[in-house]
Formats: sequence, C-alpha cells, structure tokens
Amino acid sequence: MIKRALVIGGGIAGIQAALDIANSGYEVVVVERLPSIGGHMAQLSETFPTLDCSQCIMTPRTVEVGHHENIRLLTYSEVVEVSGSAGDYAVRIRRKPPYVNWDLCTGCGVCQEKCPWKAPADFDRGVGVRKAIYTLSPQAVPNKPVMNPEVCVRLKSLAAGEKPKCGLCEKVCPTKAIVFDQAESMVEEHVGAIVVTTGYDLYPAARLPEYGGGRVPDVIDALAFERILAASGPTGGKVKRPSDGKEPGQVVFVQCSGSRDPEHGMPYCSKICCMYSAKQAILYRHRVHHGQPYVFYIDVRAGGKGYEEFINRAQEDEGVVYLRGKVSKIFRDGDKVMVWGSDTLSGRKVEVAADLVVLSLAAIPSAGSSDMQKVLGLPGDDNGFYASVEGELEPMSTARPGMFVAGCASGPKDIPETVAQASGAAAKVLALFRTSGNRPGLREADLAGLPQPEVVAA
Amino acid sequence: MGTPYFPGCTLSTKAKNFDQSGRAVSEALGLPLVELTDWQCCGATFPLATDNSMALIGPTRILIQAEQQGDRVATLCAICYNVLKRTAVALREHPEQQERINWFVSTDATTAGLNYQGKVKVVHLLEMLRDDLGWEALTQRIASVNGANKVRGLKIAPYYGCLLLRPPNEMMLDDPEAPTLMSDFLRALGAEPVEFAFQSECCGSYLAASKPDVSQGLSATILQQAARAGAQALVTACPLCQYNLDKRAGSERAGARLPVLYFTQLLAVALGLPQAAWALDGHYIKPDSLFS
Amino acid sequence: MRTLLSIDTVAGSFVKDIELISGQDLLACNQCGKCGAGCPVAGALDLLPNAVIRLAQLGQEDVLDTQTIWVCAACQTCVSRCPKDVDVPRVMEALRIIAMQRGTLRGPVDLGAVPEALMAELPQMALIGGYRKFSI
Amino acid sequence: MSKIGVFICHCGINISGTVDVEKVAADIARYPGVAYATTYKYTCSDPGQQLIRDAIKERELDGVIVAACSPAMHEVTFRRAAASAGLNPYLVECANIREQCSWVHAKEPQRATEKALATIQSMVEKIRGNEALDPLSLPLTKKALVIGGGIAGLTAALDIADAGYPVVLVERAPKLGGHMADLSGPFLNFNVTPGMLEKRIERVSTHPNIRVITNAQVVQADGYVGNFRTSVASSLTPVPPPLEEGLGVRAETVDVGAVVVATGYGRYPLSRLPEYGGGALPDVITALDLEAMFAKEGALRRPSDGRVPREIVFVQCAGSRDPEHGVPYCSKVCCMAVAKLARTYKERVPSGQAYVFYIDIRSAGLHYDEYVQEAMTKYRTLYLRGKVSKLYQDGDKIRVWGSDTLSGRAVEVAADLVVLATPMTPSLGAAELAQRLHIGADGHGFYSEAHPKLRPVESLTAGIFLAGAGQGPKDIPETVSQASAAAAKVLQLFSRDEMKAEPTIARVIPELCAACGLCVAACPYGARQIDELKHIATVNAALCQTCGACAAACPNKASVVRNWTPVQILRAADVLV
Repeated sequence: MIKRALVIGGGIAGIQAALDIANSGYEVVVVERLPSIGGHMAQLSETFPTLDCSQCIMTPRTVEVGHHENIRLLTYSEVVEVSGSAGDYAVRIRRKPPYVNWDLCTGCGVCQEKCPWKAPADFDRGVGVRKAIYTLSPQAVPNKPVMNPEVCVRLKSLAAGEKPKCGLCEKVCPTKAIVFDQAESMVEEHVGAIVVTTGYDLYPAARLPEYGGGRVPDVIDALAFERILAASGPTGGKVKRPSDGKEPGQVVFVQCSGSRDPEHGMPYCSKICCMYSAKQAILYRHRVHHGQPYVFYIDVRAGGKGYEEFINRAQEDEGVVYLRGKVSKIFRDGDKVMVWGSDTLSGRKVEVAADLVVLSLAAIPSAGSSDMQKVLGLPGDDNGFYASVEGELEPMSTARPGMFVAGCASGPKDIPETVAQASGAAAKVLALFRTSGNRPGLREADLAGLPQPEVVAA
Repeated sequence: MGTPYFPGCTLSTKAKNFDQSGRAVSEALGLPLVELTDWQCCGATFPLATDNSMALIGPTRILIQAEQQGDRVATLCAICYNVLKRTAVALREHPEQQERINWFVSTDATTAGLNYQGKVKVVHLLEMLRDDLGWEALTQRIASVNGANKVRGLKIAPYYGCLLLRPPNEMMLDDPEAPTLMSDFLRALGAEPVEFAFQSECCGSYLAASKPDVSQGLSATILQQAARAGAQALVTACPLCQYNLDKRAGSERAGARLPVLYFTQLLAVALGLPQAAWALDGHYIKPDSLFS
Repeated sequence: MRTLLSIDTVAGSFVKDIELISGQDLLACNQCGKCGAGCPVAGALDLLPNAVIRLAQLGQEDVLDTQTIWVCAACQTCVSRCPKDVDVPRVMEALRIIAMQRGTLRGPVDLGAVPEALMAELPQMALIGGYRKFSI
Repeated sequence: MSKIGVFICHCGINISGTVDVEKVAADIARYPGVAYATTYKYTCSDPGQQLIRDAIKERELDGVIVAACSPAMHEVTFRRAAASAGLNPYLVECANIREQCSWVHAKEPQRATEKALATIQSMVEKIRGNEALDPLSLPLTKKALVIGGGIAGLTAALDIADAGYPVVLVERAPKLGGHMADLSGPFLNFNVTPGMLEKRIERVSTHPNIRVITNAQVVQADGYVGNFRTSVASSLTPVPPPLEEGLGVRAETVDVGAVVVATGYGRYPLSRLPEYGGGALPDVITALDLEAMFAKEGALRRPSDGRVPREIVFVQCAGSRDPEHGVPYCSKVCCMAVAKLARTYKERVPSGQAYVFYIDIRSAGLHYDEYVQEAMTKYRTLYLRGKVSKLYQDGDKIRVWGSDTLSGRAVEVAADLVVLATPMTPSLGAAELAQRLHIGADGHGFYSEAHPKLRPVESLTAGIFLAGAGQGPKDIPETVSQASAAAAKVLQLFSRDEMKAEPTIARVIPELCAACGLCVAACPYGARQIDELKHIATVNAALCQTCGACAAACPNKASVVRNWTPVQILRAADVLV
C-alpha cells in the first residue's frame, strides 16, 4: 500500500479532498488542467444564500494547498495514463509547457503588464480580455503565468519557422524566467488511492440556436455574469453588458437552458441554477437599483438550508419577477434582446425587451471526462458523469477499489454538497491508508475480512 | 432524363409564374424537371392523427407516379415538399401502413396494379441546387453570365417559413433555428443575405382562408422585421408564404413595402435569362424596380 | 365552480381517445409552457397550447370549446422546441377530430362565407389545407 | 526589540498601484527600533520569503513586520518563513495595507500612503511587546462519540472505526437504523444492493472498534476538542428525551476526543394542520405512515375500513414552505419521496389513480427529474400544481379541495386515502442537546454549521461535527456524504499525536488576581474557571479563543492576552489616533 493519494482536479472538491488527506499526514498529488487551482468557484462573485464573496472564502484554502508540505501541486498538467491497482496505481502526468520557468518566476507580473498581445479570457467566459502571457486571476495559486501559444506572436513565429518576433516578455523579465523553447514533460507518480474531482462545464450555447446560439453578444451564460458581478472581474464588478458597455436596465434569467430537456440530450436537472440565478438577480438589483430582473422557470428548486427563504427574499424584498414558463425564443432586436416566454400561471405569452439575457446553461461533465474515464477504467453514466455503482449509500465509491469520486464529476451539486462529498472521499482514502496492508478499497463486500489494527475494550 | 417534377395545384394555377421561372432555371442549370405524367393534389396538409391512412392515399399516389419515372420527385412548393416527404418517411417507418395503402390504391383506376416500393426521395429544388449542383458551381455559373448580374449586391432577407424545415427530424433539410440554406443560395447569386430573427416564423398559412386578419398580422410583422434588418426584398420557397407576405401584408398599412420574390424568380434574374423567364408578373409589391 | 377530478376523468376515455388519436403521451408534458412562448398565433388563442394540454391531461371535455384548436395551423414550431418531445399539433388534431366526430362543432372554415374577392385570389393550397384541417 | 525588519509588499500592483511603497519604506526605516526596511513585488512568493529569511540571518533581526495583505491570508506563511531562519514565529506580525488600505482608498493615493505608514508604525509599537512563544500542546483522546444510530451515524461510525479508531455509538431507540429502517424501499433508481442498510447495521454491530449503546442518550457533556467528557445514560426500554435518573437507568462516563452529532429528523405534529384534518381523520396519513404500510408485503389497505384505496392524493408542502405554520423552509426530500410512494402505489394498485398536489417539483440533481417524469408517464401519476386548501371526510371519502394553477381551476378529488408530506423537523430533544454540547442551532432547531459553504459538517465548536438531517433536511445520498465528511474531520483530528494550539491566549498574572470571578462570567467560551484551592483564576488553553473579553473585564488587569497586552494595544493605538 502506497500511502499517497492522487487528486484529479483542483476545484473546490479537489482542494477540500487534498487538504483533508494532507492534514491527516499523508502526501497528496493534485493535478489540475488549468494553470492555477480554484475551479469554477474562483470565477464566482458571491455565494448563496449568505452572499459571501467567493474568492475571499476560498483563497485561504487555495493558499494552503499551494504551501502545504504534504501536497505536490501539478497545475497545467493532465493525467494521461493510470495502471496498477488499488494500493499501487502508477500514474503518468503530462505537464504542458507554460514557456516560463516557474522555479525562477517570482510572479511579479511585469511580463503580463508589458505583453502587447490580447485575446478573450476563457476565465472571464469571453467577457474580458487577457494577455498572451497570463495568470487566471490576481489571486492565482500558483501565481505563475503561462503563455498561450495561439496568441503569443513569438511562439507563433517560432512554430512557423519564421524570424522570431516580439519577445518583449523575455526582455522585461527580471529573473530571466521566460523559456520560449520549453517542451512538455512527463511525470510519473505512484499512489495508493485516487480521488476524481473533475467537476463540470456548461452546455455550449451554440447548441441552443433558438436562444441565439451564442451569437447574440448580450445573451451570456451564468458564469459570464458571475465574472461581470465579481469585484475582481473584467468590469470591476460594475454591471455592463458586452455589446456596448451600457448598464442593463432589464435583465432576463432563463432557467433550464438545456437542462430537463431530453431533446437536447440532458434529461436531468442541473440543480444549482435556481439558486444562483436568484443570487445573481439579487446582486444585479444591488448594483443597479432601478434595474428589473426577471426569471423564467419551470419549478423553483430551492431545497437546502436557507434556500427557500432566499428565494422568498428575491421575490418579496428584491423585486425579482418570477415567470413560470420556459423561454422559446431569444433574438436581437435593435439594441434590445427580445425574449419570448410564457407565464403558464396567467396563461399568457409574454415577451420582455431585455438589455441583457443570462442563460442558465445545463451543467455537463467537464470537457475530457469521457477520455479520463477511459484512462481510469471507470464507467460513465448515460449522461457522461462518473457513475456511482454502489447506490445511494456509497455515493463516492466507484467501480474500482481505491478510486473515489466527489463533487460535480458525479452529477451537478452545489458547493456545500460538493465539499461534504470531497471530505467524505477523503475519509474513504484515510480509512484505506490507515488499515494498511495491500488490501483493496473499503467496499462493503471486502470489509468482512479486513484486519483491524486496534481493538477497543468496550 | 431529368428529375420527375410535381408542380402541385397552386403552381399550376394561381402561381404559374413560379412554375415558369422554376422550369426555366432548372433547364438553364442542367437540372431539367420532367412533370409527372399524371398527378393529383397532395392534400396540402400532412395528416397528424395516428390513423391517417386515408389522408395519405393522395400523396402516396404521387409517390407511385414518381416511382414510375425515377427514384426522386422534385417540388418547388414547401407545402407539397413537406407533405410528400413526410408521407415517404411515414411509409418507410411503418411498412404495415404502406402495405395497407398499397392494397387500397391498387384497386384504384389511376394507379391500378401499381404499388409504392418506398424508393422515392422527395427533393425541393433548393435542395437540388445545394446537393446536385453545389453552391460553388452555382457561384461560378452566375459569374460566367454575360452582362451585369442584376441581383448582385441586393440586400435580400431569406424567408423559410415553417414547413420547408419543420419538423426537423423528418424534413432533415436544415436547422430551422439557424438555417443557412437560403443565405448560401443568396450568396451564390451575388446577393447579400440579410438574416433576421423572423426567417422561420409562421406567416399564418391556411389561416389566410379562415382567419385572414391573423395571417395578415403575422405576415406584416415578418415584413417589418425584414425591413428593419435592412432588407430590400424577401425571398421565399413557398407559394402560400409568398401570397400571405405579398398580397395580404404588402400594403403600407399592414406591413412594409418589400417585394417578396420566389427563389426561382431571383435565380432567373441572376442567370440573366430572358425577362419572360423571370415571370415577375402578379406581385402586389412590384419587384421590377429592384432590377432596373 | 369547483372541478371534480376522478379516475374516470383523468384516466377516462376522453384522455385515452386523445392519446390514441394523437399518439402522444399527455403526461409527458410537464407544463413548461415553451410551446406557447414561441407560438406565432399565441395572440389569437383563447388558451395557450400548454393549457389545452393541461385540460386534456385532466380529462376536461370543455377543452373542445376552445378556439385554439381551430387556430393552430400546425406550423411545427412548438414541436421542434418541445423539451419532452410532445407533438402539440397532433394533440390539436386529435381534439379537432373528436370535436368533429361529436358534431357539436363545425370548423370555422365555411367556404360559402369566404368573400368572393378573397376566394378569387387565395392560393388553392390555402383553401384545401384550411378546409381539410379546420372543417368537416 | 531594536532590530525590527519591515518588508513592504507591492502585491503586484494591488498595493503599489495606490500606496507609494518606496516612500513608506524610506520613512519607516527611520522609525525608532526599525533596523531595516525594504519592498518587494510579491513578498509571499518563494523569493519574497527568501528575502525575509536572508535579512533575518544577515541583519540579526529580532522582529519582523510584513506590510501586505490581511494576516488571515499569509500570517502563517511569513511566520513559517521566519521560523526556518531561526526567528521565533510569534515575533512576526502582518500589517494590513491592502484590504484595509490600498483597496479601500484606491482613489486617494496620498492619504493611502500616509495610512499605510501609520499602520506599520502602529504594528512596530505592538511588536515591541511581543514575547517569543511556543505552540501549546494538548492531550488528545483518539476515540469518537457518535450520537444517533440512523444512516448518518452508522456511516460516520464505520468510517471512523474502519480507520482503526474506537467509536461509541449512542442510539436513543432500541435498535439501529433510524428512519431509514422504516422506509419501504430505497429512494431512487440507483443500482441498489438489497439489504444495504441491514448490512451496514450488521457491520456496525459486529465491528470490533465500535461499541453500540441503545436506549441511550447523552445527558451531559463537558470538555473541549480532543478531551470531551460525556455522560451517557441508558435504560432498559426506550424513553423519550430527556432521560432522567431513575429505576433501570444506568449512566456511564465516556471520554472522547471528537463527537459526531447525527440525530436526524423528527415528525411534525398533525395537530398543527387542522385544515388537513388535524390528525383526526383515519384515512389522512403521513408519508412516513405510508412508507411503513408499504414496508409490509401484501395489498395496501386504508386504515378506516381496510379497503384498497382506488384514488390516493398526495399533499406536498403540508406544513413546509409555510411560515404561517412555523416552517418557512423546504423539507427537500418530499418531492422525491412522494414520487417514490406514488410509483409504489401504482405498482401495488395497478387500477388505481394517484394525484400529487405540489407548488414546485424539486427533483434537483442527476436522475431525480427523470425519476419524477417517469412517475408521471410510466406510473400515470397526475401532478397538480397548487396547494391543497382543505380536506374533509365526506361519507367514506376524503374530499380534497385544491387548485390547479396551470389550468386556472379550483379542483377537488374524492379520495380514498390522503397522504401528507409533512415537514422534516429537528428530532425531539435536538435543541437541548445543542445546548449541552455548546453547538449552535438555527431558529428551527437545526444545528448550525461553521460555514454554510466550505465547512458544512463542522459545528461552531471545535471537535464536534455534524452529519445528516440534524443540520437541515437532506436525502440519503447527501446524508451519507456528510457522514463520511464528518468522519474525515475526526480522522484528521486523530491523525496527530497531540494537538497544537496557538499560544497567544489569555494568561493570568497571579500576583494581581483576586479570584473575583468576573473573567469566568465574561468568557463566552467557558475557558475561565476559578481554582478554589489556589484561589486564582485559570485559563483552559484549549477553549480560549483569544477574544480578550476577560482582559477587558478584569478589574485588576490580571488577565492579559499574550502578545496583545494592554500596553501593546495602547501604544499601537497611540500612533493611530
């Protein structure tokens, strides 16, 4: 038994699982695809129902992961191969080249400041721009930049075999950390257990042509609106719409944009949208006092502590208009965005000439999930999420001993449920490590014969 | 040779100009249409009840006639296209129903002894332009026309209406929410497509007979939206849409004064065919000034 | 008026007839209302399509009195957008068929009532289609 | 202290974009006691930390101030860096010139610069009085108490015991399994192993590391994280709380290092729902009643006359989402539970018809919506969107008056059986237990978690963790996730050999203390006591949270907080005012 764990995914689930294992004295390798950890939670403005700032409550955890003596953090990296069995999984990890020597880099940010090349920032869901050399956010952990080879003119000229262009970052870097010819590298790790926390992505708006198909600038997704609301976001927390930077006077939130829709391939409910839309509507009202938010919904799903009360607050105190009906069509009309919906309670077809429309796109398995499932030898369910095989009493268990899953990788969940699952997965790993021996994981069936290290006199 | 062609009622009577221009352009492009030797009305609606065999007899007879002349049948009318295509789909998916209808029509005078084998592919002329000829070839063909292309640079809104594209899983022609078929067609002609949010909205269809005020209102909105988007004219592929938009909503009071052209007419102009082939008569809003 | 629901209405022959004729599972509809939201003729309806389905789900035969079933021209917009694959125009057709079978209603297309000028210019397809869809 | 080093952080441009850091460095370098001052782009980065380490060694610094972000962010970072260079970490302080300065005064750079300087000067005054301290060590009992033997308690107990630690599981009822044992079957369409709960109970009962005490209640609890002393009373037969001393009641002391509270939920009294019959109509039952009926084999028969109900009405939100009934919250599980019951009903009574009155169908999460959708299509359940207003006995029927807001009609059903989805409430005695354990509870009696997002299973008291519906309504998968999470927290706590605690706590200057007891009254954490023998106030290091209430209350200034003495605070304040 190698008493060392691998956590795949550095969102809040991965962070929590890693910390719980590392703080119990075992080593953890955290692999994150992006240059820094934090996942979607790092993109959020404030969290429901308390309206705590997301960054503020999470930063202590990201920092702890970054500095933890038991945690080896491999960001900008991907697990490409897993072999072996519970107790000794051999894991090959590909480290993408950041074109920066992170050992030398101090994260001073001069390169980013001086870099003349810009591209839309994925982290800001395209609302903002970032340089060709960038970190995801000012609070990034690790706070080291990476270079986008598709935007960086120097890298493009090198790739094309042309005379090298630009190179400004190299000139200004005080520690000579820029490495244009950096290659990807491979790392091999041996671990006894694996926790999969690969999270979710949003359904592509392009697949909803009746909602503008992603081509109407003022029809954005909910994560983009989070970035607009975030104090550290591209608009500095001011509510401005993408097309012309104007403050939107009417904002429409469209629930079930792809969810609960077998015809679009997602029969399931994405679980989190009702609550975050209420939050976004409230935050919008706080920023734009005369603004009018509308929410089109089928059922308001507010199951959770303080959630129902939060929805009541949105409806009663914050003036959010809830309309029970699904939106059928969204299109641009002059400088407005027309939303055709219905209110099944009054029996009327309604339309809103909105300034901004926010789609609650379905939460889907994160990109690359099916490949990762193949690498891990784990089955995906019919929606592509990691399947739970032991039923509702073992939600973190998987088909393979020593592999556990937590958070949205096994279906949409809100933050507290994700965090609970992550800690729960950590408990399973800890039990595995502490019972030592080359035993497979703690599956119900296997446990009968497990040697018990200590026996208590009752 | 040529593709068996089903004109349908409207193109044979009140919308002959679309038929004329259609035959002329297909001839000119080397895609000749050969009218079915014997045909009847398709019924103009696809019957939606589960037990719809009786109403499918008409369109099945047309498919049988087509099968005698080839493996395809072409139409220029969106509704004929919809009814025939959905009939073909329904018969393919329900062999027992096909057998039942075949039994019925085999006793009928016009189709005595004939059975539908299920081989006919129903195509719209726009589909033939896209798939048989190709937009690239059409673009080149237009470019090779002597003299000025009177369509070049015109801002034209593509209008699909409903039944050319819907229901999408049966029609399988283009995505009704974000279609490109007619924009590609317009680009090939050298025109500038003006896409707008109402290009697949309903014009009111049969309500022209039962609730003319409703269809007039719907059509007027479509015209206004196209005009606001900057279009100089609309192009359609359905004679009923053309009627509703042009004759019922073309007045200044109701809609916007935009000419509503049939795609065949526009193609005839672009190909530089003789003016007779343009067949621009019968429009409420005269399109002639577009091309002068 | 309080509407009495019972197994004889909500699972009765009226509901079964509609499902049989339309081939649709009425209870697949979760009343999201997307059909009405995009319906081009919504302005001319006395009941939105989801409400028609609703009354059908409840087995309420007065749904046959609604004008909506005579206004729906089966443009298929709702069909192409319904998240639950409910073919609303087929339900409308079923209701029209039942109404016509019962003979309590005539469809609103009365060829005799179409003004002569309109008759002269209407495309055949409008007359044929409208007549076939909306009248006995 | 005469060799204080000051390190001023640019924080990229977060600070230096507003505050003139070079000017601040130049000014503070001239301040008495400051031997060295410098600036750096990102002090928290590895080279930044190296800068501090090098300066400590080369310049023999005896105090370090890092002027940067909030100490909540990086105090630990800088203290660790200093310690590795040989400086006692409690001689390192952070001056917050970001959150409390550059960010809030972004438009006034000059005044921000002045404020930054003053903030650092104030911290210099404070640090002069700092003592070198060592972390405190506290003993740790590696044994856990789990309160509640439902699915949450069973799961938490197993996860802790499987990791090799002893567990005492206290259950109020005579047997384990909680509410789940009374359910007719599993909740969802997952691949369920039959008898999963029974297997889990069996494992707990036979686990060498677990001791189960049934018919038992925790009647007393003292102590603190790592060292709780509880008293568990058990009787021969189940007794509703509070269990008091008496015949057949045996009390024993259980010492544990951690507690998992998994007391689950209770039933809402039907008497509070008079418009739904108030519990007086035999054929109006609760969802849990129906669960119990379905748990038995054979035909479903209604209570009044034993007939098989042909029409059954489920009433959602029978009390929930209803502030007027004292339950403003949503009970979360009913939508799914009712869907399951309606499906089961159709399986048992294929010719029957089920109706469900609801406001919103809350089938949130993977597979849940699909499950309800199937209840409608495959099991032909009719869902009616509207709350039931009234129901009454009408001959041998229960007449249910509701509405269908989707058709806009008032509807009624003459039902044979009515099933109320009543609210999930905290279990009986939860409020008293919360008081006994010094853990908070909300206005409804659900235990309060330390943070709603990131600390969902930690109570407000260190060493006491929460699992399951006692913290708020939740379904089985969520409950077991929480239970395992609570176990992880216990395992984490037990992974050390002793507990380290911050030494910056209150202490008593014996010469000044009169044992008046004001500090005991002032302390919100129960950390202060009077040692009657020595006639002096004492501080329990594990409980003290450094709040300073005792220091403020003490008339003799005998209670002081280490490194936050009155002298330090006054000197620091003098600079600022």
